[in-house]
Amino acid sequence: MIEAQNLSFSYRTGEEDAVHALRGVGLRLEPGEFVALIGHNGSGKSTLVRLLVAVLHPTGGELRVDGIPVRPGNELEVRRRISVVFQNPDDQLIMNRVADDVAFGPENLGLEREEIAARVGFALRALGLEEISEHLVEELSPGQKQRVAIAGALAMRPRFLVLDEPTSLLPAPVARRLILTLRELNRREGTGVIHVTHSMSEAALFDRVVVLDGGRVLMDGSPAQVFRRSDQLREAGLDVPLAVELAGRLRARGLPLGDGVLDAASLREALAGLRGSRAEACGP
Amino acid sequence: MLELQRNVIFGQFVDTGSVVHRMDPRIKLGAAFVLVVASFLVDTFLGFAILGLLAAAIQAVSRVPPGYLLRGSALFLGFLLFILAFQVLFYAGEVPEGGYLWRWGILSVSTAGLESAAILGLRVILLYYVTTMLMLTTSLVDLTAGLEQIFSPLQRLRVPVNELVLVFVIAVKFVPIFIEEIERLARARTARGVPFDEGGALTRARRIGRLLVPIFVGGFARADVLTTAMQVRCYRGGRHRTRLRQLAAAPSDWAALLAVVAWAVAAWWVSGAL
Amino acid sequence: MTTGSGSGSAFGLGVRQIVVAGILGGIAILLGATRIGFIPVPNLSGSATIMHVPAILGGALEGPVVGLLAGGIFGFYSWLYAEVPLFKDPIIAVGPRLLIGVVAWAVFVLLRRVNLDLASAAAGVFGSLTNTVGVLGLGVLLGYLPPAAVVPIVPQAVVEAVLAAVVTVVVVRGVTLFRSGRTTAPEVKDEERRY
Amino acid sequence: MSGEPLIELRDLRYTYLAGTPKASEALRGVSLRIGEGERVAIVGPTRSGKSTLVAALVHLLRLGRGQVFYRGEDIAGPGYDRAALRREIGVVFQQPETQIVEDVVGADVAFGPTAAGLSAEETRRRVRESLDAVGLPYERFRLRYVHALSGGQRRRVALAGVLAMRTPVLVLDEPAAGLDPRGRRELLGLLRRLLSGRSLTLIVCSASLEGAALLCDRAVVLDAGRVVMDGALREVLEEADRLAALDVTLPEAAALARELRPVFPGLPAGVLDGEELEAEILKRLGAA
Repeated sequence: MIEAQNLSFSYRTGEEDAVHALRGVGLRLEPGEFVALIGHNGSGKSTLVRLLVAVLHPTGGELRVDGIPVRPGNELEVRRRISVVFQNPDDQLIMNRVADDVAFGPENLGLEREEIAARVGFALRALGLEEISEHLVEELSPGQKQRVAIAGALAMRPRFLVLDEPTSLLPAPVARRLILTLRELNRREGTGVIHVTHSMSEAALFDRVVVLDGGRVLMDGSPAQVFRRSDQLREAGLDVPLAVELAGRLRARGLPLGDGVLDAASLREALAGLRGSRAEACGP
Repeated sequence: MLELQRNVIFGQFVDTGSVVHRMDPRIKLGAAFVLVVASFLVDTFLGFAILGLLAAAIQAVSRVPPGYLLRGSALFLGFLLFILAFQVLFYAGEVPEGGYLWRWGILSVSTAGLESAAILGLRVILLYYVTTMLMLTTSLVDLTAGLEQIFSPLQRLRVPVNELVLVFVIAVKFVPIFIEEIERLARARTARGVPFDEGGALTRARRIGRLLVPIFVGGFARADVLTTAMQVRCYRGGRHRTRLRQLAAAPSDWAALLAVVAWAVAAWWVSGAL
Repeated sequence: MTTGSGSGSAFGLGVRQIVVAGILGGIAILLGATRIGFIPVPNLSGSATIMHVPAILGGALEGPVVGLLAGGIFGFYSWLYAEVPLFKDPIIAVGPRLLIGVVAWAVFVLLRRVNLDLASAAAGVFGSLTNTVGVLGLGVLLGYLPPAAVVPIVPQAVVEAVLAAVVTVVVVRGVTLFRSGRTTAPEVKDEERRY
Repeated sequence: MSGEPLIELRDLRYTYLAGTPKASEALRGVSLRIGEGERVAIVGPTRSGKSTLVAALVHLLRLGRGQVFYRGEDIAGPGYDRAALRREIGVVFQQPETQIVEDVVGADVAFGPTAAGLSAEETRRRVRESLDAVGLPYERFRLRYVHALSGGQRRRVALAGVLAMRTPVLVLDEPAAGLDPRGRRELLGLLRRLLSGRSLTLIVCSASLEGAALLCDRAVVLDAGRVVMDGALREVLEEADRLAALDVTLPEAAALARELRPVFPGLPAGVLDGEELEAEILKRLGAA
């Protein structure tokens, strides 16, 4: 479990040009949650990620991971529980061969060889990388490299997997497949996922959406709850998925579409229902 | 044009799947070490002839086409001839009576000079052959794994073996990334009218310097991310690490190493005894 | 930006030192492998190298340990792939290269307070000379070169030192500017200013 | 297209690292004619040959086979003035950092005009005009250090540097990749405004049709070094399934239309925004 209470962080604390990246964030994430963290550049989401893995330490308030406070001295205990994947795999993959890189984290924990092998096997399978486990990282596509990075984080067997904009450099279809893989992993293994993104259509695929703006939590709820406040989202520099926007417009035209529209699939269902009922109404 | 990778000979490992390729990298490194030492100790033609036979045997077993080996060595051979010419002309050792074939001031050509230059040439060719064959038959990944495991006992003496190998691993990892980056840089700048490969030496040095600034600045930024990435993956130095990949030397590998040692000792012994 | 274990001082071997040395070593390999580190000059060998510049920069900007390691990578690479017979001897290939960054660090630290460009240029020159003097010295000592062979290589050494100085100054300026956090350049007073 | 095209590519072939074990065919016979004033999107997945095509266009590589003609002249021909060509075709590359050659914003924008031999006065005028045009007000930004800018701002500096050359042809390689929604919206809005008043010939290369759809009216789709589709933007969008199979990111409206087709067979995917899609859906619901 992750608990943040009145969590604050500033760069260059106490100096004149201090930057207040987080200003009192309250957040509670239960084990196994599947969460999207969104916000435009500068909203504080990358700072939050760095706090979560104890690369930075709070300058105010409190952050606990499974009850362990994030502060100097506790880094290792925190990082055993939360693994992070950064935006550009080129800057975080270390070893030159896929399996070796996935093994890098477990090796640092000083685990037995059999245990490392089991974890690496598990992570490679979960991300569909078994076939290329002996390939060189440099020969892979950007999407594959990102999967290797995620497998490396997963092999740590963390409670939470934090993904810091892993999809921003990938084409939308590739990004979507990656998120579906994560969803599957979350369902099967119960690994909590915190996915940082600025794509709303990606956020729609998650159970819970946390919107950061100006270092504060602007919204926190299900995608449906969040997307309903489209004007506020736009103010925060974010987009509403077109499916949601379109449902709103159709609703404004008097079509009874309901609140459940989050993405293309749910819009399609709603419209199919509508069409069916109309066909009945006009039927023989 | 601007295909910088074209020139890259780094890590060009030709996988013929031969016995030599499949050999444990530690054994290959050990054998290479033995041959490097032998090249220093042996100083007769007969000794080098014996080592040459061994090289020929390795060549045959490895199935690396000799043409491939020779193709990259033109420049090396040119430099070698240059150095050997100097060795002969400036030979400063003892020259027996009547040993001079030609003499002019401090320059001379003597049989003793020719002989010593030839031995030096053979020695350097052997060294060249050993490293080149090592690189042609061993992937960089295997090479680094081998290096780490050979030296891992030193870790107990507080020599940071794992760390040193990791420096090399990171260097190797970034080479293709940087090549791609610098190709892009060179292209974009050429399109703006700043080709890096024109002009006099100083202009070029300045332009290459400016071309390298983003590589260095970007490199330091990448270093920050990678440092963080390693820390969040719980890296705390080599002492705490266990390893997944284990190298296994087959009995035949050991036999091969033993054969190389025996052969090298024989070459040395023949050299010394005669 | 990073905190916690392993940041280390300039003399320690922390995670950051490992990574930076690796990256600088990678740049040295890049310069050699793509041959852009060989600048054509009209002399015997036809080109002067700047492959040792990353080691110089490692020493100047990150301390002696990073300089030493980056030089070590350069040396190891040049032993494996060298086309110059001298470097096929691992002692010559690696030994002097370890010192390039250390010398550059000492010179740079000594002169930094006087003037940054001067310090960079001097680090470039002395780092470069460490390389050539070390390599040629060992070459003579170990019997690969007769002492007289050093003479035609002197102009090469001078050219390489000058080029290393030029590249070091340009890169140190760029990196220092980047790290300074300054956002705005001073106004240009020149009448001919184009912006 | 009438008369002679402005740019003509004839059977372009290029193998990257030809003759080495890493050889890969980047272009396998691309022919294309682009008329003056056309706005063409060249889309395709990663490694489909887009970047190679851009490089070929301004002669940054030597083609294995095929020719590039600009205003009827072969740009690889002997004596062809390639420096002049690069003053005609301005390229904004994918990562703007790669093409910024000076530390200071103003100096970088002035670089091209200075190199082209323009007077200090004219150069200054162009720097002012281009910086203002890309939404980086001249007075505030001319002395800023490039490294201290955000990614989006740097992209604008790169664009200003090209605009200052007043090239009749503008090539944008992945103009919006990596920007957040706000940055992307701003940049695309800016490009639309820039284009509205001019008779520029525009070529946009991207793995995504999302931004390109706002700027272009013709789309050329590349796959594995070949042209697999070429036509009016809307017609190409109609083949949404084929595009999706190539991992090309569709404009959001087109992607949504594609998903809604099971409910409304024949729903056009060639829609560019939500309003059009809404109208189409209403039309169909009305009919039902």
